[in-house]
Amino acid sequence: MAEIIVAGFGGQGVLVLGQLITYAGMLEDKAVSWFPSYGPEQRGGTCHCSVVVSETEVGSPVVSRPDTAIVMNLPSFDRFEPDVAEGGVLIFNSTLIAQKSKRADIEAIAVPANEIADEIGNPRVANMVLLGAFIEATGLVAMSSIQKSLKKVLSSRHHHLIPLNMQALERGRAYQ
Amino acid sequence: MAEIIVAGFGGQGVLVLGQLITYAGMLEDKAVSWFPSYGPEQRGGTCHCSVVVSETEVGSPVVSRPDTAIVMNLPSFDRFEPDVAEGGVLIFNSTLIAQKSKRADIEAIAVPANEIADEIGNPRVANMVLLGAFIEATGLVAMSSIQKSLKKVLSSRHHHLIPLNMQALERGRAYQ
Amino acid sequence: MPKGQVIIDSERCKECSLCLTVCPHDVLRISKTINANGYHPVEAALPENCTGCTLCAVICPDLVLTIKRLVPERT
Amino acid sequence: MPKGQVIIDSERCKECSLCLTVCPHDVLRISKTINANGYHPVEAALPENCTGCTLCAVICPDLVLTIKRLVPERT
Amino acid sequence: MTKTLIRGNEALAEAAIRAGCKAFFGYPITPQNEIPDYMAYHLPLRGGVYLQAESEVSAINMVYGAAGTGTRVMTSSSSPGISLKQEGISYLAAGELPCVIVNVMRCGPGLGGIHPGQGDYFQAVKGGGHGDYRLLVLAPGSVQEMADLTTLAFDLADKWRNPVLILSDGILGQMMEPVEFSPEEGPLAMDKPWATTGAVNRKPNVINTLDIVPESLEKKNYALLAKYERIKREEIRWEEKKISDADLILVAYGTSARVARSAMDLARGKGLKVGLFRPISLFPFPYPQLKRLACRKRQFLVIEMSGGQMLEDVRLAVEGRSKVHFTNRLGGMVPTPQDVLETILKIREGGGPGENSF
Amino acid sequence: MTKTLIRGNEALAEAAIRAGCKAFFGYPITPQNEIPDYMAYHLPLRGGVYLQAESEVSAINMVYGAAGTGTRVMTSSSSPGISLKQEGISYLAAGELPCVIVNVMRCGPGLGGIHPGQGDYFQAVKGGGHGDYRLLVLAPGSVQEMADLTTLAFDLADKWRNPVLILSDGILGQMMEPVEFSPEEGPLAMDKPWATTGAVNRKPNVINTLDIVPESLEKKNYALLAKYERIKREEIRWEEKKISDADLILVAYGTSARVARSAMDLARGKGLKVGLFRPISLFPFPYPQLKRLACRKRQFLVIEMSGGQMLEDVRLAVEGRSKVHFTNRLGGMVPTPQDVLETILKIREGGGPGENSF
Amino acid sequence: MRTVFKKPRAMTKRPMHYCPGCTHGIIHRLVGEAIDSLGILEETIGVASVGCSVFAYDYFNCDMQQAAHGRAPAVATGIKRVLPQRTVFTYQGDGDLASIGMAEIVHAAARGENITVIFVNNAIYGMTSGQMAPTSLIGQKTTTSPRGRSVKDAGYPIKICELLATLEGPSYLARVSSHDPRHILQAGRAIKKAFRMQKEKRGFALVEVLSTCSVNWGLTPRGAMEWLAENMIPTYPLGVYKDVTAKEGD
Amino acid sequence: MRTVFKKPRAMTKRPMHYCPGCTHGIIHRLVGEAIDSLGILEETIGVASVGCSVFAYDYFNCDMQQAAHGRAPAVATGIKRVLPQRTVFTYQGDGDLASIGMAEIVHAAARGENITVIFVNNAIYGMTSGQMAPTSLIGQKTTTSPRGRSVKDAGYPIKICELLATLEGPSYLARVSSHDPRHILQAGRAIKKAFRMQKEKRGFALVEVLSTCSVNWGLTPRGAMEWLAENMIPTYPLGVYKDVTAKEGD
Ligand SMILES: Cc1ncc(C[n+]2csc(CCOP(=O)(O)OP(=O)(O)O)c2C)c(N)n1
Ligand SMILES: Cc1ncc(C[n+]2csc(CCOP(=O)(O)OP(=O)(O)O)c2C)c(N)n1
Ligand code: SF4
Ligand code: SF4
Ligand code: SF4
Ligand code: SF4
Ligand code: SF4
Ligand code: SF4
Ligand SMILES: [Mg+2]
Ligand SMILES: [Mg+2]
Repeated sequence: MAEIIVAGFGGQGVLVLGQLITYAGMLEDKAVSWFPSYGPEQRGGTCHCSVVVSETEVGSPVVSRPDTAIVMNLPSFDRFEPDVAEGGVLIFNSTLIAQKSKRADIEAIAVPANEIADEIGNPRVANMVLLGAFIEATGLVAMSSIQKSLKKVLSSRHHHLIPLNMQALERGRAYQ
Repeated sequence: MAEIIVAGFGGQGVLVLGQLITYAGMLEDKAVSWFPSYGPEQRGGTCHCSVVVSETEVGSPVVSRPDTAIVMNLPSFDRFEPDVAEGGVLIFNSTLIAQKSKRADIEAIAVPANEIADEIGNPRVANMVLLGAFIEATGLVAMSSIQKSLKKVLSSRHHHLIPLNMQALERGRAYQ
Repeated sequence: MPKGQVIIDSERCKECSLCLTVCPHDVLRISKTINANGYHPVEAALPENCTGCTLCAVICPDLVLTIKRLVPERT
Repeated sequence: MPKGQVIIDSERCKECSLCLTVCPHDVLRISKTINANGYHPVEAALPENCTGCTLCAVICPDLVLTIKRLVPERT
Repeated sequence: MTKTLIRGNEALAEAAIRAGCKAFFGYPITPQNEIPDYMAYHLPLRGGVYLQAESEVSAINMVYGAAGTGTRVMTSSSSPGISLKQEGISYLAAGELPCVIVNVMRCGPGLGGIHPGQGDYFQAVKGGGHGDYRLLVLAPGSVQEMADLTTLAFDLADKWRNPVLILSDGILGQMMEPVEFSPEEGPLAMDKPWATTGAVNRKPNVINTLDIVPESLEKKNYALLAKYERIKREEIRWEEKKISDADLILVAYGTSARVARSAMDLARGKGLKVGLFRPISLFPFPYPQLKRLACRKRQFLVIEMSGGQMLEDVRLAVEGRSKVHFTNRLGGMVPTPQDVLETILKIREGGGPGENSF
Repeated sequence: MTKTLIRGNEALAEAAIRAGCKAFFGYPITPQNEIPDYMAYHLPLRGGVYLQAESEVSAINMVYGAAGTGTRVMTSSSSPGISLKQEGISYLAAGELPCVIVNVMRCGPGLGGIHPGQGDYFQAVKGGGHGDYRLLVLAPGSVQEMADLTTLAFDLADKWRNPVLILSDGILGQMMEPVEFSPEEGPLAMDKPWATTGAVNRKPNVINTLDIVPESLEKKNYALLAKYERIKREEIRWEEKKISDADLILVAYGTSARVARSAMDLARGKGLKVGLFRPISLFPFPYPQLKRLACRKRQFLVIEMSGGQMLEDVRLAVEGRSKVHFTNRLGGMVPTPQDVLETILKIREGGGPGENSF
Repeated sequence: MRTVFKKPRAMTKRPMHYCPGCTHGIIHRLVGEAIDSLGILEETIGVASVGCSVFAYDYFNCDMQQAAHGRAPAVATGIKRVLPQRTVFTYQGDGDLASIGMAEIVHAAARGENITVIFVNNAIYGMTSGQMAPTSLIGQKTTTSPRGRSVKDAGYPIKICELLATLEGPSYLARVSSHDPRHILQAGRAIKKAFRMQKEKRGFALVEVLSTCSVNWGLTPRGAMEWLAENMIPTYPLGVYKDVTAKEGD
Repeated sequence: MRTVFKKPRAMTKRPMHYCPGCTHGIIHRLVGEAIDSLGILEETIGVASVGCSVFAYDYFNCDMQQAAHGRAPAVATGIKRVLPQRTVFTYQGDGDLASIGMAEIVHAAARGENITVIFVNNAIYGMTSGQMAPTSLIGQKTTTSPRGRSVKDAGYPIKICELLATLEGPSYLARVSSHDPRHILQAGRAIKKAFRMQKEKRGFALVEVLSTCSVNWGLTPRGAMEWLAENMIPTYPLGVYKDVTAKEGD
């Protein structure tokens, strides 16, 4: 069972990132769940979601000790770094997080996601860069599943962006 | 313990009749209760009340097998005659009820209450005539207690009618 | 012969007297009889005066009155 | 010396840009810095132009701006 | 002291005024109309405020506003109207606002009828509104108690900063009995530092039931639950009659308890060892007191004008150690002592209606 | 069949449409907004009617009107909004009108918070409204069940002429899981001769909850109670996991049951004989099934996101034959499997939180 | 002789429970006559509200629903939305419509819900024995305004037609009276028109009928008719407050 | 230099949770300024309603109560009746006041309840993420009117000032806007007047402030200001709808 937290500012695409992993897990016939945190604010503040991908039925969909945390901004780094399970993975957006992990018992992977996204030419795909890094680090789902998921999760008017997204994913995988 | 039902058309003064017995019982340091039946109609139909006068605490204030029933109109006669307890008393207004009781196991007292009231000069004291008959038949409360109760139960703007009421009471007592 | 006729369903009458007030020809009055609900129902005191104008029925709240008329005219 | 002065509580600013639009003298602009809430707060680009007219503060929804003025005049 | 012959609803209203109730917000509904009518007449003459609200929903929220200022305030209604107040009651409990709510129960469900009932027990004691909250619930059994428990209700409300519900019924509301009233309270020396009365020489007060931070809302929730536990320890009230030698104990509250008492007398008259246990506080329910009585040799007979609601609490108390029987009347019908006696006799013959089936 | 990854609220809405729901009346409230949003978009395209009511009170009464015509109709809300519907719910039950009501529970009391909770159990199963009535109450435990139990709910509502409440929570409403939907029903062949559809070639029908003659209202009340007894016999639903050898049985519904399942797996991983009992129908509650499991050698641990509500029903079932423990989280906090495991371990050490005190 | 007046087909034979002289009975009959004259009995579904007229379901010969207090417009909306071809009407008192049911009536009107509302304004709560209504007159004594309704404590009478006339939804709003035959006949025409508006799918129509409650006003039936004419009409002027079919300058 | 603009004393220092550019913040400040200028902070009790502005209790420096959704006028009535010398105001959104709370606002107005109501009309349900409000415009797309609000399905926008102006209770009713500094200053004057009316015991006063919800309208803060001016004002004309202190012919 994999328990994942994805966190960042609203607008950074953390919910979609989580949904892509969930969808891919489903395509690979695993039991999956996705759960967004929700607050009263319509804008501002950070947001996150819990993803569980499991061989057996999913119990609680609320992840409190993630195996993997993908964090896209500093407040999320501060909040979720301590929660990552021993031996777990912390993937973070080093463009916005000028910090190192203080924990020795986890694997911390810094990915300059916004920089890479800017290089590709679209800052909005920083989340895809991190997803690429996640796949590379955990091997939880196959790239092909993610590719299929993109078609389902992105609304059809964004389908023309799929190649760009794939490019970002590949860059994230290749990074390190 | 005495359990009494007073019944008649709305406007015949059955609720007040019941209250007078209740009040008098209270003045004689008995445990008492009074309970009106209530329906959705504001006018029309019959109405009745339950009165309990007891040496000990009153249990249910709803009388279902009265020792005494005082009935002022025909529908009430029909409804309550069968309920009177064996050996009980049925006092009825024979002016409006041209019937005899079919029950041999109770004492049925016919009082031409409206006639007598008309004689006194006020048809509205027919209820008092029946109350007089009730006191005579049951001796449950003393005339003096009833007299005191009249002051409490009648609103002060009707106090000038107390002598008339007393007269009706006496006529009821004397009848038979 | 009267021009109109008022038919009274006495058991429905509640003795409210509204019909009396509006009858232009004093056809109706409260009777001495008593119905099952304890009311003195309305009766036609002067049936021959009735024009069938329906005013009494129009104001009666309890569907007591049915009206017939010789020459039907629109109200 | 400028007639007015705009004092900015950058941590409260939410980068909504409403103040910019209404400033008649282009005093304000969005800065490159980022505050704790992730917003680029407003800064005074041309403080010397400020007349202390308060329009920016009047429209700012977040009590970011305090205004001082040399010759107080009623708005 | 002199006794007054008075209707239950009026006794309750008079007692409220004497207890320092200074505001009443209500909406008409049978069979409790004598309460607002009495208040409308008397409250303005005795320094209080009466206002007929546009609905029960408004009335309970007016109570919220007035209670938030620390004023002793009351509302009353009957079953359907109490249902409409459920959101507001949950708010009052969450805001820990002292106030008195009266339910003169009629029969339901739906518009039901206007005759007496006891079908709102669950709503009253388990919480008809949302979330984890409890009301203190007092069940008068006489017109005297309509008065006395109202006095108590205002004191308990202030003591616990909690709404108190008086669960009465159409019989207790409509009937007359002799009552002795407590003397009228002088101006109350209330110390309610939390009340919103204008922030003069102090920090602003806030009456609020919202907390969107789960960690901190949870703390408040646990604090509320802890308060309810203290209430359970301190505020249980009940009455026992001829319990010691009884092998059958009747359990009933309100009007049903009066019927049960008469039935007990009838049964004792026949030499049967029957006792009566009457819960006066329905929350807190006298679980320990009933539990103590439960044993193999004793049986219980619960009497309600409902489908069997308090029955569950009796069963929770007894926990299978005694057999629990049940008898009831519904729809505005009131059980007669004879009815109950018959049930008692059946139970004595080893039969009886038995436990409520699962 | 293909699976769709979908939010619980949307799965429920889609399932309702497939089940022939032709009208939805609602009012916005978090965390159930995806239901009205979905309905607003899809229902008009699929032959149904969507209307945003001016309030929850109006919404439930619109449901009453539409249900009275025999149309499959639904409303949804969350805790405070459900409290406002209590009068209407009592009317629907009294009028025996089939309809589906959804409560995506948040935490309370009062305005509380917008995070998930289970504090409305009592309100749902004992009756938050007045009078003696019961709803059929179904508690989904997954997004798949959000869909499946909705399909079932419409069928049960029609079968029993009774409102059915789906008691969900903010997690089940907001989370996504893969779902397989039943195919869409064709036009329903409904036989509802009681419905008010216009009295064409038949006597007029009346939908009514009033009866002011106690004798006849009592008959109706007993008939309703008899229906509920039949429902208790026929409609109990539950799930058991690893019960046979268990000496500790976790009892939980909805989201708590998911947490409990994870905790059970953790405990089994440590060699502890822990099982899970998940009530799916909360009314009728699986009393007999739980009762059968109760014995000296077994203990129960109830897990809720409430102050201890279903706990009472478990204690009613067990009747003192087993020890019943309780653990909870409140205020929008969700218990973690680790939390529950710790409680399990304490119980195994002979400690544990013990029964809810009286 | 021809029968020129008899019980409408749309009404049952059942004697009504109203107090002697209560104008609810008259207004019921006017509704029945309107239904008869439009020939819509079989397609009509009525909604009875909570008040003295709650038993309306016993008196009309069409399908009926009995709604919770104040919620008749919501219930009617529920019916009408799923059966748009049916004729749906509510029959509501002033406590029901103007007090507890204010939100429901305003919103049904604002939505232009295609229903017909018969609003019986007797300036009091009849069924619950005479409490003040939002429409009680200034100075009127009721059980909950024992010293007369005062503006200071209870504010002003609410004029429903005037209030709803500000909304765009209603197609027809009229205030009529039931205190004498002439006004009753006029009321009948207004009620019929309000049903016709629905048939023509013009949206929300409401007729406010000034009505008596002799018992709770403490007057004889005749006295009540006079009191209505003398006291209610000045506060509640009769007339048409909205009519989308009226020609400009009508 | 003299400080000519700063946070009003009646407001706390707490940063507000509103979305960037949300005019709730501006309207809060105007209320704060009115309280400051009348010097009534210590005697004021505010009532926050359920909507984005529910946290108003954190932002005002006076005693505050948080009311159930739609019931702020009832809560305010409860307070005002027992503390008639205090100044009581409610702050309500359009969902709160014009939808679920319709009965409460109409009745508080009809009673002439001596309170001040700040009514923030942003033509949408902000807090619950953008559902249709009774004040949403015809054609406006919201999550519950995904194809645009249609008259057929959802009826007409409700104009609160116009509706309440038919009642005798209100002393002051005005509609103002918050979309540019000139209108904001005007809004401030109206709000101050509405408080002054209460001090002078003139009864119910309400100011409807047209407001934005850029997030749920799907616009930038600036775009929202423009949308308000261009679309809302034509439906909701600005102006004073009632003023008992205004001289004839004013
Ligand atoms: C929720 C609820 N509140 C109150 C009542 C009690 N009640 C019954 S009828 C009525 C008012 C009747 O007045 P009105 O609507 O004016 O009708 P009328 O009897 O005058 O014709 C009230 C308050 C109720 N049945 N339900
Ligand atoms: C009884 C109840 N119903 C619904 C809700 C959910 N709810 C919260 S805020 C809101 C409406 C907000 O809209 P509005 O009043 O216009 O305020 P805005 O957020 O737009 O300022 C709703 C429906 C609730 N909290 N309580
Ligand atoms: S029809 Fe006309 S004339 Fe005849 S009785 Fe009636 S009112 Fe009188
Ligand atoms: S109006 Fe009708 S009910 Fe009244 S007296 Fe005449 S006939 Fe009888
Ligand atoms: S005070 Fe006037 S001139 Fe100065 S920054 Fe603000 S808007 Fe511009
Ligand atoms: S208006 Fe205020 S919050 Fe918006 S950008 Fe300007 S200073 Fe910042
Ligand atoms: S109480 Fe009034 S409204 Fe009701 S039936 Fe009697 S007279 Fe008519
Ligand atoms: S959702 Fe709309 S109303 Fe609410 S804070 Fe954001 S912009 Fe303002
Ligand atoms: Mg009325
Ligand atoms: Mg809004």
